[in-house]
Amino acid sequence: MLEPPVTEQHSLPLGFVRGEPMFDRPDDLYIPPEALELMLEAFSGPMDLLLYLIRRQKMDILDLPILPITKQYMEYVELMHELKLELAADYLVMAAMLAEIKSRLLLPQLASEEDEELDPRAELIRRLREYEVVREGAQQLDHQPQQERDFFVGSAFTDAQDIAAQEPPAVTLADLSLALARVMQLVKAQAHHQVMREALSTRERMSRVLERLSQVKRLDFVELFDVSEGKAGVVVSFLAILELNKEGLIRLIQAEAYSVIYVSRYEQLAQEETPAL
Amino acid sequence: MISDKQLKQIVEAAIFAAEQAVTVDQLLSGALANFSLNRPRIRQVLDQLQDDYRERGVQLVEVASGFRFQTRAELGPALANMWPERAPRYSAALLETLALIAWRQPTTRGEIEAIRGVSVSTQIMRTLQERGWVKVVGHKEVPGRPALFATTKEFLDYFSLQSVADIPALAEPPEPDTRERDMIEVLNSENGTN
Amino acid sequence: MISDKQLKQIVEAAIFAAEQAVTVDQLLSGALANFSLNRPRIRQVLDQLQDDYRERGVQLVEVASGFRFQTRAELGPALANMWPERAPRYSAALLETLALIAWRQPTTRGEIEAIRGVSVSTQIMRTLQERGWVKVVGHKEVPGRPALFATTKEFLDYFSLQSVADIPALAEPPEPDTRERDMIEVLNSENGTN
Repeated sequence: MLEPPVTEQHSLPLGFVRGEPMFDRPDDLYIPPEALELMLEAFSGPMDLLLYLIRRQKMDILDLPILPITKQYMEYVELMHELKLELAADYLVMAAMLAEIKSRLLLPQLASEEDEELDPRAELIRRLREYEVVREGAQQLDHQPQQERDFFVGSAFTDAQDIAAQEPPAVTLADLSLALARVMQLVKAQAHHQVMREALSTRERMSRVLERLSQVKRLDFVELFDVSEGKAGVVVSFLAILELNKEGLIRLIQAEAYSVIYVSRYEQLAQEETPAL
Repeated sequence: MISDKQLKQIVEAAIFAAEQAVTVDQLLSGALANFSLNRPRIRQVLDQLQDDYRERGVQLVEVASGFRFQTRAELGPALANMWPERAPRYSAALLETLALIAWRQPTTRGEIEAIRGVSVSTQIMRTLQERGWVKVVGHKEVPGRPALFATTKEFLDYFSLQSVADIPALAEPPEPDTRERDMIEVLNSENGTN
Repeated sequence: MISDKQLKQIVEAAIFAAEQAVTVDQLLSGALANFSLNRPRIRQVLDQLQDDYRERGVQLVEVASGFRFQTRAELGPALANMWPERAPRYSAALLETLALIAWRQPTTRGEIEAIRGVSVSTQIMRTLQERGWVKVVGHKEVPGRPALFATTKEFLDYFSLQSVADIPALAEPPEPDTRERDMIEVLNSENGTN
């Protein structure tokens, strides 16, 4: 049990005891309690300790030397027990397993000793091999470049999100409808504006007439009517023209009785009458 | 000693990795703490980096709080597509203004303000026009010649409407007494039609 | 049409500006949505960018969830001086648990404990999930219906991996007889790893 330590396995110190780096678990009979504590913390569990003991024997897991390993393992566990280390319970489960395997190996061998299935060590060997993969994987993972330890993700400031925020928001008809209901309530409360469904299409038609007049100087009155809209449409146009006239937004001109009635925007006419500056 | 190349790499990486703009002092006391370097040398490296990135998609800029990399200004619209669902909602004031214009068009800003009882912000009027929902169809011949606003065909198309009269809230007939009075008002409108 | 130079600038800026790694598809449907481009052309631009940055302080790297710029690994120690609080250290127990989940996923806490020979601390499982490295992808149909854990793309990204197979020890799948795959019902089939 005083084998030379296998230092290649752990190039980093396990820890520091009174400022001195510890590169391997001490194999001396005397282990300072604080060193042992540190040492046991360096094992991630009983499988790790077991694997370490096997490696220290320079043995293959497949030849699991159960007798010496069990002996050494028990010594560690007893030390842990004395130190009342918290992890002891998990280590005791392993100790019981090792003891069971040992006792089965000590029983007289039956004829089929070649059969691996009956080797009481088989299950433990399988678990050790699996654990070895995991431990190796964990070490390789630790050697991978890690974000915030070995590298940082680069980023650049951008105003693109603000531009994205300028994308026009969507509005539903329900939103608009609600807004309209609110303003209609307001108008009702004020009670001096007309609240009329029909007025709406009239007002809209007023806009269209004004819009057309913004492109041409004047229009023949009849051009403002579209017979294909039917009687209702003609009435709406007529009401719109009357309302525009009433509001002083357009002017209706008829040179003589029964001649063509022209419609023009009030302002355009005003401009015509005033000499250009 | 540190080579120019290494120094440039560290400065570049530190600025890219930082969440905020980085000052020369932060570089000197942070990433470059193990080298004895002076401020002019760092400035020089920053100048070189600015040159290196001049034609690239990101650029090294000095802002009030230090140096940072930022995306080229011209790329903003293309990059904005990376964040598609950012659009905020319109305010109630904007929607009410829109509804009022739809309803009372052609109308002036003054009339809208009179009904809503608050002033209508220029921003709202600009937004509605930029969106193509509202436009100026003329001017009212009163002092100041205020613009007359009306809704557009784009507005109707956006809401799949044939006419503003199709806006659901309008389908609700007003209370009879109001309706009657309004009817009279329309019919009485000046030259005594019908 | 878009010039090679413009295209490269947009791709470069988009990757730098994004908060996460960016895939070719995200580029095509986002920043490049207004151009008709195909995947090979984008790949080519990405290759060029990788070349451009080969000697720089940041590099264009492909990780599990896409492309991102990250600082050169050699600069880690210098950069760590800028943000000493950012660099966490992970215990052997945590790394072993993580390696085990990566290797045998989807797997239960019970299986992890059986292999490691120790009880897995709740703290470790919580840390792994809070970091977004491990998530529950379903439940095993055995009494108690224990949660099945799997690793995520974030895990791969954090360790600069494209797949678990990039870790040599974990590249070989576990022996089939130990897996009892047929008993496992993965509710969430896409865990995006491996």
